Amino acid sequence: MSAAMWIHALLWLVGLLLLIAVVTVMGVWWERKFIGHLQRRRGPLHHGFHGLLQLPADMVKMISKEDIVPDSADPWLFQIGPLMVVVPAIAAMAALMFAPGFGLLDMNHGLFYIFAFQTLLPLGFAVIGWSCASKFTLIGALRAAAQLISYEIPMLLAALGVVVAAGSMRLTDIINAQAGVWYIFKEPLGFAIFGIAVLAEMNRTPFDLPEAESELVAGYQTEYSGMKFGFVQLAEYSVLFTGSYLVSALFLGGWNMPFLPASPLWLLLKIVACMTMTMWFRGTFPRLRVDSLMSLSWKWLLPIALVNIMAVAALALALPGIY
Amino acid sequence: MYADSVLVAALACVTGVLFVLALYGVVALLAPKRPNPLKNATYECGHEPVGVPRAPFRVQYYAIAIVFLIFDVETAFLYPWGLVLRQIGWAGYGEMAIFVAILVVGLVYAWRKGVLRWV
Amino acid sequence: MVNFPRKGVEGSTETMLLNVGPQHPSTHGVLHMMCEISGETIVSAKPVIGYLHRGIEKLAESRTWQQDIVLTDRLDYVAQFSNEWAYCRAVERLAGIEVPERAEWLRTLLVEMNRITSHLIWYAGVTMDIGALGTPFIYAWVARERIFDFYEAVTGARVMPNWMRLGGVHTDIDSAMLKEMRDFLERDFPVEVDEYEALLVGNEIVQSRMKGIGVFSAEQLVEWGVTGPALRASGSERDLRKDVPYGVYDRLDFRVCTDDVGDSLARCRVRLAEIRESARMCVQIIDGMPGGDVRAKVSRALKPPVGDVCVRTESPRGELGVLVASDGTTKPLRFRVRSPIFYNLSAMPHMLPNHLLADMLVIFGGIDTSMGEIDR
Amino acid sequence: MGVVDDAEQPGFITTTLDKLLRWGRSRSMWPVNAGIACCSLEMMTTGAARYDFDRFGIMFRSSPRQADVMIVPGPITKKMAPIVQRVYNQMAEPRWVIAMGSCAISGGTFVDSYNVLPGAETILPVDIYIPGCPPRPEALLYGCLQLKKLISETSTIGSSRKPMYVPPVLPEEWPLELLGEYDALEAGAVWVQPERDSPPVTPLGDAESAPEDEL
Repeated sequence: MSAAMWIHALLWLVGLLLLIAVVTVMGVWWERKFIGHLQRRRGPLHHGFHGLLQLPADMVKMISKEDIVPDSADPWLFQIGPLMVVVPAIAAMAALMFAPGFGLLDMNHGLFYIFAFQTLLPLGFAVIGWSCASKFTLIGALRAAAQLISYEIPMLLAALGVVVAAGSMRLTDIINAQAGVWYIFKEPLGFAIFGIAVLAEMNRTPFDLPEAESELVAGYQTEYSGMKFGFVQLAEYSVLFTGSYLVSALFLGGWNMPFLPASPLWLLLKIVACMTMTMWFRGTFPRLRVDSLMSLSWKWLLPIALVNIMAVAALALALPGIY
Repeated sequence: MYADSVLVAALACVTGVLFVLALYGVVALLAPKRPNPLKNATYECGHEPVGVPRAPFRVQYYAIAIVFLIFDVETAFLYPWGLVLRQIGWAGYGEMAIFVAILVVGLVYAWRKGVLRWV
Repeated sequence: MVNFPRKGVEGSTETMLLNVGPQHPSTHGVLHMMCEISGETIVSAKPVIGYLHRGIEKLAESRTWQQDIVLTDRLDYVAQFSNEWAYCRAVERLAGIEVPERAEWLRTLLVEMNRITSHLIWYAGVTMDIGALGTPFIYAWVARERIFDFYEAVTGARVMPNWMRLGGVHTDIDSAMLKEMRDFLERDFPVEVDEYEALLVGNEIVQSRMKGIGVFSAEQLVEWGVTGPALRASGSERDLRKDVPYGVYDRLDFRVCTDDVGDSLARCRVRLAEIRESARMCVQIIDGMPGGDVRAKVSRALKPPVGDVCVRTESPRGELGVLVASDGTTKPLRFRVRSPIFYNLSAMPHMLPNHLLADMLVIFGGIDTSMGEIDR
Repeated sequence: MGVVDDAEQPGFITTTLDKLLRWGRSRSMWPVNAGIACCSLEMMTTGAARYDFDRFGIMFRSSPRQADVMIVPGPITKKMAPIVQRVYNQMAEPRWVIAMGSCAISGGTFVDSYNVLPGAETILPVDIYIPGCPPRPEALLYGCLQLKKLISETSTIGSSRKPMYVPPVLPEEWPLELLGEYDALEAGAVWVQPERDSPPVTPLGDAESAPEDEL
């Protein structure tokens, strides 16, 4: 790599860090505000303009809170835990393309790269839960791991439908292939499966079992205080961003918009819409039980995903002009 | 191109590690550190922790992990197939259909054996 | 350490002792539930109580008959009027005090409104337990706050009213306030309840969480001593308001809400039906309210004759019994409460085994605990 | 035990930093979700729609590790005392305590009971007292705003390692654990008031100092 490319890469990485910070601050603020209004109340209001300074205040407080390491915890794993969630979250974002040619690197296997890092995150949750040596965190960790292994396969199979249709794993190719018709209309089944599975991979309601508050106090992060808890929040919201990006890019046409010129603005709008959707779920739905969570994945999503991929492949071969 | 992406991944990981470590440093500077035996005890709803927290868990858990392994490998096979599907045509489709059918038989078997039932 | 009976769960390896509570988001107070779990299945469970034991029954013996009404408020702090009424009825029967007609009507009105707010607290709690992030919880508080405004206007306090007196009630409710209550209960409230019902019973995930969970027959529940909505959800028609009418219940037209499925969802439906039924009863009471005095003359230094009296009432959680014994002085000789939740809770070790950890909260929410009354 | 912690003479950077930290802490108070008795109903009411704690950035956390404030909503019985103290201890510092309701202040209605402690201050360092039985939600909100004021006036830089609290001598009827080596004076030492910029305030005490713009 040349020096220019190094500078390009470093600038992008710094930009991604800033993006993560902005996503977390605005995401949490928007979530609290949105759910607040769902619940007939106002949400953060008094600190900054309509509570915009609420999250910076939370961050400042978390940095200055004591960092407790329980005696029974595995000291190394306990300290490594935040690394295990923050690093994959940042690394997964390195492959995002925000417009044709506007991204850190347009990898020809970008989709696979994102999946590879995205699915490391629940592993980090499992490590966190295991390291704390508390019963609640242990159950939370087991649930996180079980959820990861159950929902990864339907997610990958649903995304494969898009790959077959686009004939590429490069994000730019996939999005450009949707300049005409979005894949949500060509593969509605794949979209449904992918949406559910991504929701589960992101640990969002109704799949927030690893941190089920009413059962496990705070799940895998029960023992995390101060900034360690902040790191987990950071990772969760950046993964929420990446997941929303994936849904927008694979099925909702990315930066394309019918009758209007392609623009990164549309992509951003779609991502915000997807994130808001998950917050809406969070405000409305209760939590699934752990066994119905597992049977939903193995007994419904997986067979349907297999049928879906074979059907999409057959259509792609039979109607090459349309699919 | 491939080497570039590996390099980008490595760079991103290093950035992430540095970011976390930098914040650890700030925390070490700013946060008070006053451990005491009660504080360092494991949280258990206000009780003294009882028993071993890392108790062995149910054996059914592993069965699901094994089923996952099988299907994860299958997915890894499916991706290259999906990429080149238009070149290999219906012959490739038929071969993969047989492969998927065998796996579905396996899934049905595991299902009937009750492996997919969560503990 | 507690000696747990070992019940073999198929394929179990080693069990883990999980302490749920007292500081836990879903114990509804300071209950400590010792659960022995294998994987996520509960092998055995044992409730440990006493974290809120304030010695109310003993304290009552050192205060005068009138002063004890203050303590009964704090017994079951979710259903304050029910406790007050049970105590007042017991002492009135002991001392032979005649309660004016209007006072009886007013008492019944407030107790039925209290049943609504108590069930709303249950609604808020159970939705939190199954993981809805506060939306039904806060919705329940909307109607509850409206009713609490009435409490405040009538009694001067929100949570601890201390409104009933021996021989009547402290303050009368004027007709304007009654009309306002009637308007709310007849017009706005059913709309709210429809929304609550849609949020809870109409939700697919809630149904999958609750249907078929914790199915118990009426015989089992009677054997364990369970009363109230939890029993009525299993098909039993036992309701003291119908069986041994007190207050003005014999003059009201209401039905006993039952369900014959007996699972957690049925308990939800019964409670939601009771909310509607209570609102309907309140409207009837306001319509039929007679005029007159609201308080009989009772001496401050009341000295009931020697003897003891036990009364039963239907509190929102089940059958609340109060025993008062007098030795002819100004202070009770003995004050004892048969708290419904105590008996409902002691059925937990029978109810919980072989359920998942998540089901524990659903079953536990189905009996609607309030620790103040258990620990007293 | 940071570097800043040990600074004896705070300089410009430390004071600026201190200002920032106090701003952050006072605007993000997360109470631990510990309902004890009747007052917890009013605590929940304050979190619900009409009063809405979240406006002020107050958000209940179930795990004490992530909480900053402990609201004690009810009487502390002898059986509950070690548990309340343990939960308080497991909160990350800096941490604060609000005694809500007359039971938590002095034992209230149950002051002459054999099983109730005469107030939360017998086992916890209480910062804010909110009278009432139970206090109205407005009173709780006002108490929280007073705590916010107290936090924004309390520096935790440069004053660490001072013992924060000594539990008074209690009868040996029930087990009560010590607060820990940095939190408690050694046995036999003289009881010192926690060093704070302003004394604990009761909400109804000084109405004119309420941050009215916030309400």
